[in-house]
Amino acid sequence: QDDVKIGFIVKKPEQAWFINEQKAASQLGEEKGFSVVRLAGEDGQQVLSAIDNLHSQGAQGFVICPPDVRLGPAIVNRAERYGMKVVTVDDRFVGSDGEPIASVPHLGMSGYKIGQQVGEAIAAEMKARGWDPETVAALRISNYELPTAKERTDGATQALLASGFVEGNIYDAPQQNTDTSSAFAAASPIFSKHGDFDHWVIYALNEESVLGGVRASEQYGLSPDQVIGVGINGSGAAFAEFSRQKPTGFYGTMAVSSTMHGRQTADNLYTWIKEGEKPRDNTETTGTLMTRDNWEQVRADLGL
Amino acid sequence: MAPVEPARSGLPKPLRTLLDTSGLIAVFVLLFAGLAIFVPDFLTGRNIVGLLLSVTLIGSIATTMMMVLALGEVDLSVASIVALAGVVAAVVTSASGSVTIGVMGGIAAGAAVGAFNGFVVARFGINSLIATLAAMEFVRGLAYITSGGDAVMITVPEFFDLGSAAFLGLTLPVWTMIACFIVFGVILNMTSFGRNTLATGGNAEAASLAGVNVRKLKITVFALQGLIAGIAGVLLTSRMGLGDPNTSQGLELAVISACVLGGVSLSGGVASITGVLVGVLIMGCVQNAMGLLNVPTFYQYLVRGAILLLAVMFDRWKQTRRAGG
Amino acid sequence: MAPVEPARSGLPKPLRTLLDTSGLIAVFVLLFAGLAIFVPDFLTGRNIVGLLLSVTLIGSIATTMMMVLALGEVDLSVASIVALAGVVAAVVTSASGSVTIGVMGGIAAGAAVGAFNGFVVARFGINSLIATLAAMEFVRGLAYITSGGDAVMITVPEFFDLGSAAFLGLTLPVWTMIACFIVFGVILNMTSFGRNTLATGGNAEAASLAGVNVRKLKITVFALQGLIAGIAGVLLTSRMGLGDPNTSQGLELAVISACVLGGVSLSGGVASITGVLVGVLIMGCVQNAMGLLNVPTFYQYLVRGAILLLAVMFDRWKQTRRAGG
Amino acid sequence: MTDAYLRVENVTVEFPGVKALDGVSFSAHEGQVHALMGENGAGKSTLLKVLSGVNRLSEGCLYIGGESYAFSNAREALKSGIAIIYQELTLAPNLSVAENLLMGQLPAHHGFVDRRRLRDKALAILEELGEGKLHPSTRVRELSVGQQQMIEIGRALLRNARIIAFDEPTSSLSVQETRHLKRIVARLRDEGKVVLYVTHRMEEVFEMCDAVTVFRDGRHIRTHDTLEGLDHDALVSEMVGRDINDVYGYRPREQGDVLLRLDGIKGRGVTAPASLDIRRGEVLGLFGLVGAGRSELMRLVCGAEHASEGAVVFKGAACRFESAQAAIRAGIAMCPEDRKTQGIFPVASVSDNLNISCRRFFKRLGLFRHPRRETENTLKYIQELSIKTPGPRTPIANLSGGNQQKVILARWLSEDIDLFVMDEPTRGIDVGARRDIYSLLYDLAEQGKSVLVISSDLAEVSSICDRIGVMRGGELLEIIPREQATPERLLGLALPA
Ligand SMILES: Nc1ncnc2c1ncn2[C@@H]1O[C@H](COP(=O)(O)OP(=O)(O)OP(=O)(O)O)[C@@H](O)[C@H]1O
Ligand SMILES: Nc1ncnc2c1ncn2[C@@H]1O[C@H](COP(=O)(O)OP(=O)(O)OP(=O)(O)O)[C@@H](O)[C@H]1O
Ligand SMILES: O[C@@H]1[C@@H](O)[C@@H](O)CO[C@H]1O
Ligand SMILES: [Mg+2]
Ligand SMILES: [Mg+2]
Repeated sequence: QDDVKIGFIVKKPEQAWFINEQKAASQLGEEKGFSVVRLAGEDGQQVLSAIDNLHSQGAQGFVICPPDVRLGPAIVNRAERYGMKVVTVDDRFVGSDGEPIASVPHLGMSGYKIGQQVGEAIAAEMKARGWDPETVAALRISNYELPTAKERTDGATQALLASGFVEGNIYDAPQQNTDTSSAFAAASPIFSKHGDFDHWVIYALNEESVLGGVRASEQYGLSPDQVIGVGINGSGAAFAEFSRQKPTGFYGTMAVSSTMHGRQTADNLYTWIKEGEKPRDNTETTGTLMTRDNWEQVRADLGL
Repeated sequence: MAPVEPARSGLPKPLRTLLDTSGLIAVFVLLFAGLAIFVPDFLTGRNIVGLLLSVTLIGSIATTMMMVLALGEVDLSVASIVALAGVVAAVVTSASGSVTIGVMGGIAAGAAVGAFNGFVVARFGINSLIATLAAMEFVRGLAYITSGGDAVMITVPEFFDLGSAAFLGLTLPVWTMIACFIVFGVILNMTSFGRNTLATGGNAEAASLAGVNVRKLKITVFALQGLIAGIAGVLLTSRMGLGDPNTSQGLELAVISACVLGGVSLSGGVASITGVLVGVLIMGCVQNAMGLLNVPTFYQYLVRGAILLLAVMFDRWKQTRRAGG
Repeated sequence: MAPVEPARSGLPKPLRTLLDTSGLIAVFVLLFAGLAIFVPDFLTGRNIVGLLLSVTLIGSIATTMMMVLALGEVDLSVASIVALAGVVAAVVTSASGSVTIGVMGGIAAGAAVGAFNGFVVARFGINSLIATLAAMEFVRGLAYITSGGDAVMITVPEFFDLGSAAFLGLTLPVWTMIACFIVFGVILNMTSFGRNTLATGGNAEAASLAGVNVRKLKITVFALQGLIAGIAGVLLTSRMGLGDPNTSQGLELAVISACVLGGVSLSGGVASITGVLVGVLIMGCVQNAMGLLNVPTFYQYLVRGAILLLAVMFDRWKQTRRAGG
Repeated sequence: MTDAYLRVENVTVEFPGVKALDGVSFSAHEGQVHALMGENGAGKSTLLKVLSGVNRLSEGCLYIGGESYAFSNAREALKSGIAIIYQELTLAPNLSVAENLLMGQLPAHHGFVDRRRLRDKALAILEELGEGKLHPSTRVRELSVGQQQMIEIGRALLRNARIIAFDEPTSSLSVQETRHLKRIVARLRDEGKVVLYVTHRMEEVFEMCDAVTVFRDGRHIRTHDTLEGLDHDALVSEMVGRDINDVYGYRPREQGDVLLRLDGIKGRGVTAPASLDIRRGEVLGLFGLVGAGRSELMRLVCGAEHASEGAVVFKGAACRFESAQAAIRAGIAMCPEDRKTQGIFPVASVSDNLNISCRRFFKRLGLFRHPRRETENTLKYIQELSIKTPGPRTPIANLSGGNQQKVILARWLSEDIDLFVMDEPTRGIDVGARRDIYSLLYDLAEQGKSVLVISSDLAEVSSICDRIGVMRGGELLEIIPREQATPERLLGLALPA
């Protein structure tokens, strides 16, 4: 049988990031002549159903960004039962020993590392603006229910501390959701509590959340030059912000090419099915700092 | 059965209403005093302003949800309407270059969804929970389709002024919420429309026989709910600077619980605007204080759940005690 | 007032029930036939097995939700119970090394939450929507705290066998769901417990005046709901290989809409197990077919919303037509 | 006479603002049918609810068979052998007749309902109730109000209680059903039960009861241990505290031109084309047994239902009302028969219940309602109809049944209406208030309005109406002028041929 059919399962099918990934994979499929079934797997139950569904359609394998990395063993198990090949994207499976499952090829950015990049970008900009670390507070919009979110903010925190940031000046704003308004709600009390700081840096798991923090800072009368917010992803939320007439506290974002992730993983899986050539264990991608000055260029480069 | 309150019949109306909902008001006053004393920075001007701002979305929508619940119905689609209205406003503003047209478009989208809900419920007699659950899915889908899934950027800078225009230190969203409370408080208590809404919620058949145009009433109430959710969505978009189709998931439950906390009956016929206000404020204060106190998220769930339960239980206890004594 | 159905009164009971719910059954039969013909791979053994598996969670919990709704109450905390039971089972199994103890622990946690809900509702007369909304938050918080926020992996391999143990080609979760349908179908229709539940939902005052122990009944029904949600949670955990405190968000609405789609009245006193089964299957088939057809996510929202609305409208239309003729 | 099996001693029940019972003592014997009488709100239902554990005593004691009791819920009372038929229906509408009859005591084996025994028991009791035609598996919501009331009675009988109490059982029963009930009551007496019987119908007291206790304002006024030598008027004046010679007090009056004409209309429940005229100043009665289609005919007139055939001519113009609202605006109001499901808004206040329709006349700025005038209007009717309520803001659900009915009446009396359609307007209303209501109807007619009264009370229709239409089985048979409307003739027409 010559027809190759693969699945592309993502944990948040409504997010621009994943839409891009799936779209890129489909496009590649059209170019190379295989079909891509796009499915949602927002929790374990849905992922397993999606795999069953793929099996019913006779797919030979799938790319997945799992809703929880610890679902790895169950997913691998299911795939093996059906004789399907698995490749992960963005979030890497973890085994029962807490270590990554090496047998499943992965492509993605490490949450921790991209977080570090965020921290480094912030630190560099602080230096450029000549801020004294003693006078700078950090708003860390956290979401500890989401493991990836934790990794990212942890990475950023670590990088900031390494650059000499004062640990006591970091304040947590736990958000309930990953959208702008929940970040706004979480950030507000922090600003009202620590009104004595003149300089703020803001980071979170994604752009939307950082934007919520920036909006809250504006609410408390902080001006754009008093705030450095750096997000992650490179999606519409960031473009919206950069295309505003005047600069805001949203300084930049770590853009990652979702298009590349989608294409590359789909291609890897296709080659594996078609030619039996197993992809590399782990391909790590990194982010590019996108700011108001270069965003259009970076966007074009990354194909977003 | 509810108790008679003879001694009170002589009191002026506002005071009586106050006493009727007093169980909850007492909860709120105690809570507020407690927070003011024990939570540093709670009782500062800017925190109170921030607190108010943080409840604008829930607060504005709760006023019309109160009407819907008074009618004996429910509307689960409000969060989706917020998202759709915001996205539509952003898209239309960017396309037409006119903030007015964009804002109108967003609000109209909200009102249209509301009217449609009302039509389905009133004309076909479909249970509103299921009708608006369907709408919740459908409208969220529309929001994603309109925006292409991604947050929509707004290119016209005047759009942002809407959300930040301030008067007497309060921004437009806060004023909108205040206006909603006044307008729907007046509608509920001072107009026959409001009383007919309560009557219909109390006994729809009797209301219809008593000459109430139940169908028109239902459509109007749902349309108002859509309208206000639409306005709230547009203001949210302008405050956040982007039209996000993903926004406000779960808002409907928060709004409904604020109403129920405020003594609005889910079986219809009973509602009070003071109650809803207090319900909204209790929820807002608790959330705000947890932020100030740096309560870990996991425990925030516990606190929210416990407060909700305790507040309703306390209210209940006051009621039965009053009935007994 | 609803119509008299004199012609039917003579028919045997099961046939009458079938006719009563026939609007929906017709919808389902048409839908299924349509899908079988037009959707490739739909009517294959492996797809049907997959479809069944995909509805086990909703299906199992819908059977007890039916009881809760029949009682005139509602339970929003089921999704949180699923999460808590799963996490507890995972933690206890890992700690004790014994699958039996772990499983028991998880199920007991579920039943305990259910009983607590019932107690609050029955003893204090708190509206169940608000009581279980509080429980939904609280229990989710407990799940996070138990697990430390992270999903808990299970180290004892026998635990996985639970979820994948198969008999006649169907796995334990599927059998559990089938058992739930049978058991609660029997309970609802054949036992005085079930009939008293319907009587209480139909007219709680009447039931209590007639000597039904309404309080005990409510506590039992909620406890059963917790028990089944607990079992479902444990099975889910065993299938997934981890106890995830984040799991199944929004499940409560899916379960309730399956029930309502199946003709269960939200105001209590009306329920049918066949209806619920059909409701669950309609939702499952639609979702499954959309996957097979590769319908883009955004449009899935539209389809889900539209199907829900159309199914209820069709059912409604059949009913009024019957009443008119 | 033996010792009293049931003794109530010094019982007080308080609701906030109301002493529903105030130090009441009385006793009832086995083998006795004991009538409890009194005005609306006198405390009769409250007393029964004390016996059934629904209302708690604030003072006093119950003695049953010599032992003292204080029930805290219905189950305890049922266990002690007390069964009550409540004034308001207490049924689960979607369950079957059999399940409603045996609610709370379904025959079961290890928890499983024994369907056969359930059906057999139901069939037996239905036979006894004279409802042998009813199928045990029919859903209760499909029954007429009268049949539902019989189900309530059957449920109480199935309890095999020693003490059995009826709270206005006949107010919604047809003539035949009432006959059956009387037979059942007589049998209970013969079996040596204690029967308590609340009613507003004097003739029932004299026909069925052995003793009567009169209450007024929550107080025990007098117990007559025998009815021998007791005079009708004396009993009435004990109840209402004044003398009422002729309850009906008919007042003849001039009549004007035709206000409403029905021209061969047909529709749901009205099987044969019905035609009638009603003139200004006229009080027209519609008599028939329950289920005769009187309410249905009126629903066609008032726009609550649509006619399939024929025409309604109102004020000289053919009209077809799309809704009750349209009818009201045109000048026709209907006061529905089933207070609980069609009349009241239970959680709303007396004032809101009363002013729901007429408040449009009190608007300010064309938009806002006028609370003061609404309250004034409410107070006016509280006084005119002597509605017993702590105040205009009391939830109507807290009022006694009869007083709720008066509020609904007041709703329409305060409207600007030409034709009043009143479906069983005096159901559950005490003699004194009935007299007031009749006199109000005459007042309305004297003002040139028309009143259409649907009633199952033979004495009432034949005494207060100018003409009486008789319906049977969905057909309007004949319209008889007052002078010729003897009770025999009316009943003869109404009963199935
Ligand atoms: N649950 C309650 N809460 C407050 N007041 C009540 C309640 N139930 C009854 N009452 C009051 O107690 C008084 C006695 O009422 P009850 O129902 O016993 O009268 P009744 O004699 O049965 O009248 P009717 O002939 O109209 O049925 C009335 O004034 C009524 O308003
Ligand atoms: N919802 C309904 N559907 C079908 N038939 C009905 C319905 N309601 C009533 N009927 C039938 O219509 C006829 C007339 O009913 P109804 O009991 O209202 O008559 P009525 O003369 O007004 O009696 P009353 O006013 O004394 O109760 C009866 O045969 C009854 O069974
Ligand atoms: O959820 C994030 C998503 O927002 C994108 O950043 C890719 O990685 C996923 O883990
Ligand atoms: Mg009474
Ligand atoms: Mg009738």
